[in-house]
Amino acid sequence: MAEHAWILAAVPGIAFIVMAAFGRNLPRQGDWLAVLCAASIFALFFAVLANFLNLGESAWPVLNSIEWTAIGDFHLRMGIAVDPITIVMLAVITTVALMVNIFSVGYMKGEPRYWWYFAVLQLFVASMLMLVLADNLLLLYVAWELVGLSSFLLIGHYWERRSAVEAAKKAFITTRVGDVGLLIGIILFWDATGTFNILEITEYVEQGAIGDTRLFVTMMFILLGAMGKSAQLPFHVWLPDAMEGPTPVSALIHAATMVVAGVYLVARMLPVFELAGDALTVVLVVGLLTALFSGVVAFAQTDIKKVLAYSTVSQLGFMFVALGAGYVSAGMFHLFTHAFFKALLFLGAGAVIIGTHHHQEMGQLGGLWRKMPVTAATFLIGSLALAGLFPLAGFWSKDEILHAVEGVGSWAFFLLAIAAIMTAFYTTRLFVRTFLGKPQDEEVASHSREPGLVMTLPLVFLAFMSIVAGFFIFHGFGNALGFPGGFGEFLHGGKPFHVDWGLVGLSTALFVIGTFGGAWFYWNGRVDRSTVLAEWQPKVYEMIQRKFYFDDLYQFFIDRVVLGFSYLVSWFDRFAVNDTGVDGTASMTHYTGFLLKHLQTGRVPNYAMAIAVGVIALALVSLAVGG
Amino acid sequence: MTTEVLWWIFAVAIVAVSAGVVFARTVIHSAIFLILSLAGVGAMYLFLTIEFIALVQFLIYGGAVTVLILLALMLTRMASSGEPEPTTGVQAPFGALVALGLMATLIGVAVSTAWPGDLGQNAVAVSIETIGEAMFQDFGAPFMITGALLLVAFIGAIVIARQEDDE
Amino acid sequence: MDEAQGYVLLTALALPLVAAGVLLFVPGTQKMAARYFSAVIGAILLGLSVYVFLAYQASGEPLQMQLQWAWIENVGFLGENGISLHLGVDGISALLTLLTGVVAFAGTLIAWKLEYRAKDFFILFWILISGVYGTFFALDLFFFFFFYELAVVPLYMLIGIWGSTRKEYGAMKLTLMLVGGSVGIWIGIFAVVHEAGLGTFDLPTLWEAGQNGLISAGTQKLIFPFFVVGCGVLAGLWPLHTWSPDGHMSAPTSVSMVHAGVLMKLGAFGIIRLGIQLLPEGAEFWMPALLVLGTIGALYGAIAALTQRDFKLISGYSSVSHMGYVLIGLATLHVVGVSGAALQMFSHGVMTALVFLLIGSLYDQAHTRDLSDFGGIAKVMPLWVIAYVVAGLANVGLPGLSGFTAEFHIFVGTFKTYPVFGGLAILAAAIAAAYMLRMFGVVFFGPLNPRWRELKDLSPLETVSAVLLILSMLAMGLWWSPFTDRLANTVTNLPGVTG
Amino acid sequence: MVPMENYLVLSGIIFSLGVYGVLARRNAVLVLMSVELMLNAVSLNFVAFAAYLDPDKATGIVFAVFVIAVAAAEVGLALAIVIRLFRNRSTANVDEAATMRW
Repeated sequence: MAEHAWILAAVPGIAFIVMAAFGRNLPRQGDWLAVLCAASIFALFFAVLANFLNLGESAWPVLNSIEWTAIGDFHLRMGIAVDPITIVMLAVITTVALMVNIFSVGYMKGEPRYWWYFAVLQLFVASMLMLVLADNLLLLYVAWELVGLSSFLLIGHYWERRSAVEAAKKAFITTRVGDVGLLIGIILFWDATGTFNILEITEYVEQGAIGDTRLFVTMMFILLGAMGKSAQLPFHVWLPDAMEGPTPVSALIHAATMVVAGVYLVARMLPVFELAGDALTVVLVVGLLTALFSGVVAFAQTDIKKVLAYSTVSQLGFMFVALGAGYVSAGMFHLFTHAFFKALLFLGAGAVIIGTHHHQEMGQLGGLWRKMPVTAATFLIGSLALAGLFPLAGFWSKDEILHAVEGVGSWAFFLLAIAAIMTAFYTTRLFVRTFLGKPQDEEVASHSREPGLVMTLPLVFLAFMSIVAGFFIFHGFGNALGFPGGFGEFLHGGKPFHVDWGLVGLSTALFVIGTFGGAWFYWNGRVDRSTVLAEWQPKVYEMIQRKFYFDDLYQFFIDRVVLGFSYLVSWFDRFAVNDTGVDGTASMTHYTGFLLKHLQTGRVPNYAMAIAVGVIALALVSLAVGG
Repeated sequence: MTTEVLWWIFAVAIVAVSAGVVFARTVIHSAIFLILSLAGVGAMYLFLTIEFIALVQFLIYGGAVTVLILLALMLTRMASSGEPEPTTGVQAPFGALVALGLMATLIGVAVSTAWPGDLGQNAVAVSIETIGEAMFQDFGAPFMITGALLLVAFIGAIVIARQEDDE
Repeated sequence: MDEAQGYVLLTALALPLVAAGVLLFVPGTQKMAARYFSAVIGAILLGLSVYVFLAYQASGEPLQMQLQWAWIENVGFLGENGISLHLGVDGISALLTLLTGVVAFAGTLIAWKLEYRAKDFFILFWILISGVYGTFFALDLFFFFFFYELAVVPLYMLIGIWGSTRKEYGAMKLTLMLVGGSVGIWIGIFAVVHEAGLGTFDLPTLWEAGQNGLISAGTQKLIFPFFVVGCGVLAGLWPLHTWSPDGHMSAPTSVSMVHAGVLMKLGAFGIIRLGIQLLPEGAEFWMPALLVLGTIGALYGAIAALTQRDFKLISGYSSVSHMGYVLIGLATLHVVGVSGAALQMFSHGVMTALVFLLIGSLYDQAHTRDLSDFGGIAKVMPLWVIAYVVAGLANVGLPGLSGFTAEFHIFVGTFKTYPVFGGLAILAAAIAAAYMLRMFGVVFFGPLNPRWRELKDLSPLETVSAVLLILSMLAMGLWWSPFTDRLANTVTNLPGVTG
Repeated sequence: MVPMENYLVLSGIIFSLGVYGVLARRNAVLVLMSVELMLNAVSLNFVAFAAYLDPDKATGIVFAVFVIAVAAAEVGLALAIVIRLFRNRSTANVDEAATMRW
């Protein structure tokens, strides 16, 4: 079964075609088909997993490929490779996809283009699965672009809203800039090794097939793609705007799966990164900066989805840090746990939005725990997992990352600890302001109620996962489920995990500082106390609120530089190339004609004179030539 | 010897009257000079002992064409207008230059080329029969076409010069 | 078998001419008769084209389905096979034949709604199509040029009579520039035939002469620019591209489709046939220059398209950009790059045909092409928008559609030979995303401008055409090997093209 | 006997005078008369060559006849045009008949 894991991608692919073509005419616009599809790939995943584990470590990675195209010496094979990293990704994608599909049935009820929403969701799942299954960079790139397309379509689902269209455009173009880098990197690899296959490339690089500088440059290009997709500084701008899309989409695409594709790519290529000089340090620095930066910005956001978005960016930064420190398992583990609790938080936010009839500004919420107990409870679990409460999922994975960074240097460790405190801080702020205290807008609160089972069940399931997912790190837990050991051992056969109680203490201390700081600030506060900062340091607050002017800077760059250049080129094309070059030739001809026409005097004697002169000239010429 | 003297006299006279045609101040004088010039060329044909063509020259040119020209002069009333305007156009000096250049070229070529043999060595031979045969046998088709041309020109002249009803 | 298939080519070439001849005798008032007749002809041609493409043996000799009828020989300086009607296809022309069949049929269906002098339109249209087929099939320099001109000249009337915005200007400029280019080609043809001294216009014979030194290297370098500039005008070579935005702006819908879809490819095809195949040494010498021009064109078109306000101008500049890719691919003289160029010809052909179809459909109703006049029309024209988005995404190079297949090959080939230019070419693809999405955002989405509440979606005929074109895009995007296999043998056998 | 050159020189002079007349004079009738001079010079040439080369065949002479015939036709037509011109524009001045220009 593992070698036929491509079926996982094929099922939603077919579902997409069916739903795009006939979805509108199906009963209930085909939402049952979407859920069925998600459920079946969830089930199929377990078949793949069982088979994969049965085959044993010696058979990994499981490969299967076919000849795709060939021109001369240029051969291209397409296929899948299933290894532990892939399995982790498959687990995340199939689980979250199923939850989101179920949740969407409730969330999207009565929304426009219901059928189209589900169809594109299947397209996304298909491409995302293809992305993680791909055994070669080209197929990965294909899937990479397709998930980008699905993301574009889903962000722009409410295209009647101008802001949604702008957000979709921004997401597509920003990631596209990164994709340019990725494609260049991929082709540079091919240029050096003659193959797109990731394993073969790794082998070639290990044999030293690519020179140091060149390898570094190539990896930087690859990293560019990863940064674009995973919204790392300075490509992070699209992700908060992407919250214009339906909330379940934010959970699936912009929290759990697509945005971690960059992390996945770096993890997948980590053996190559390790050989590429300082490339890993770049990864680490990018991750650190992102984690800190978005932690700060999240603190000044008032839209619950925006807070979550910046939190996601920040957590992706954590993952990059782990990878930059060279720890695949730490990065992947955080990816794994983060997927569950962040999907939970987003879906929880979705439940809030539905429950309050489309209110998502924290200033209008508050005190919801009474009205929506299930949502509040699950949201609390998710928040605590994100903040890193022992022994929830987020705690273990963050612990792993801190552990990983220890080896890099105290500065990195220190900065990451600050980022962890900020995580706890803004998470607390989010929860307190949304669910606790007194309702800040009675009108909103009075109409709020718990959404139906179809939406709360996924929340409960994900809350459960947020609690237990962290235990995968333990040897015994993994063994009991049939894995060769804990998460780290499964991923790259490392040593069994042992709890470092000192680090646990430190982590807990970070959590306590952040949480209590947040609680002290916002507990029962009718007023957002971040306004305290606004009064104390208005310039700093404004800078944070304006996201350190990144968006303004980009806007300026696009409006003034890019479009200005475009106007210049258009002008040049019209006036220089066309009006001067082409029409100029025409008018020169015209003008010459204008000058020469004056020879046509209309006076017979002039013509006669011309004839006579011509005859004499001809006679003289023929005399001179012919003798 | 006498022939040559006579020839020279005629040649000079032809040149003189031809010059008269183009330089005369009044058009009627030009016309009279033209008649003389045409007659002189006719005489040249006699020197060449080709009487037929000389006859044609006298008849058609000396008679018909000249009469036609005089008629035209009278119809356009230029003969008696006294010509207050200049008789030559602005490009007359250039015309003179070109004409002189042409003359130099023609004379130069004629003189510099060697003409062996003699002229009129077969003077006896050109009879009217020979010309007739040539005209009606060898050049039958052109002859007929020329006839057609004359007819067309004749009709055309009438049509063009006709007084129209509305004028 | 080979010659019997040659008659298929002859049929595809002669059928449009016959159709034009028959239409001459149809009274101008019988519009429906002319339409049905043309649709049938288009369908038959599509069938023949598909047959030619499928019957082309990927593993066989590069040149297949040859048919040779002697015409003028042993006269004057002409020797054996002096000028002969020599037809045949290689992998590249087989692919382009398919393109012609698809676009011509789609164009016929689109011309259905033409009311003004419909019959005369079809007559000229079929003459043009015949010229296109002829150019792709001809293996004789004389007939190559003959059909090339036959394809170009009817454009003047087609645009001048049935066009819109500034049609006289557009038609005049287009025709003069193309004919100017033809003069260069004609000079080059005579120079080559004279220099080879074989007394024949037969292309395979001359190709051999070009390779074995009968045409000296110096001459090749001298003549090559004539061919490339001559063909380059039609291929939208920068800076001789300016007929493209204006011409497309003026041309009626189905002419735009055929013109941008197929005719521009004649130019690039000419560069292969006359440049690379006939003058390999000249090609090697001049290709870096062509590469630079192609790259400039690709970037320049994309950047200029960013701020255009007219649909057709965007497509016109985008065509410049994409034909720039074709030239880049050819200039690499690398197997993958040249294959990519051929794929790009097909890809751009179907894609741009679809785009012009859609623009025409909108313009017929709205009578404006200014982007800022629109907004939110996805509400009233969902099919139209979906089709446009598909075309736009192919334009952007989204995997799964033909644009990616083609551009990927070009990029790979360019990186192997001139990495820096490869990077610039990829950058142009990123800019393509920007101008496409900008247009999507402004025109298709956002709140519906109430002025357009009455717009109608695609008509059934337009839908059929659009689906045909979209299927072609998907076919190449999803399943590469039927296309690349047919190109492989031809491209690897091109002189001077390295692996 | 008069040598051949003499005839050629004589006809050359007449012809050049005619050319001058055509180029310089303004009166249309006079221009026509100058044309007649040129035609005569040419006829003279024909006949002279006929006598010099092949008097048996009389080809040159026939040519001269044709020249005269065509000249007659030409004079007839041209004078008709002149009369027409005069009637329409009250002038026979060629410089003033300049409508057919740019």
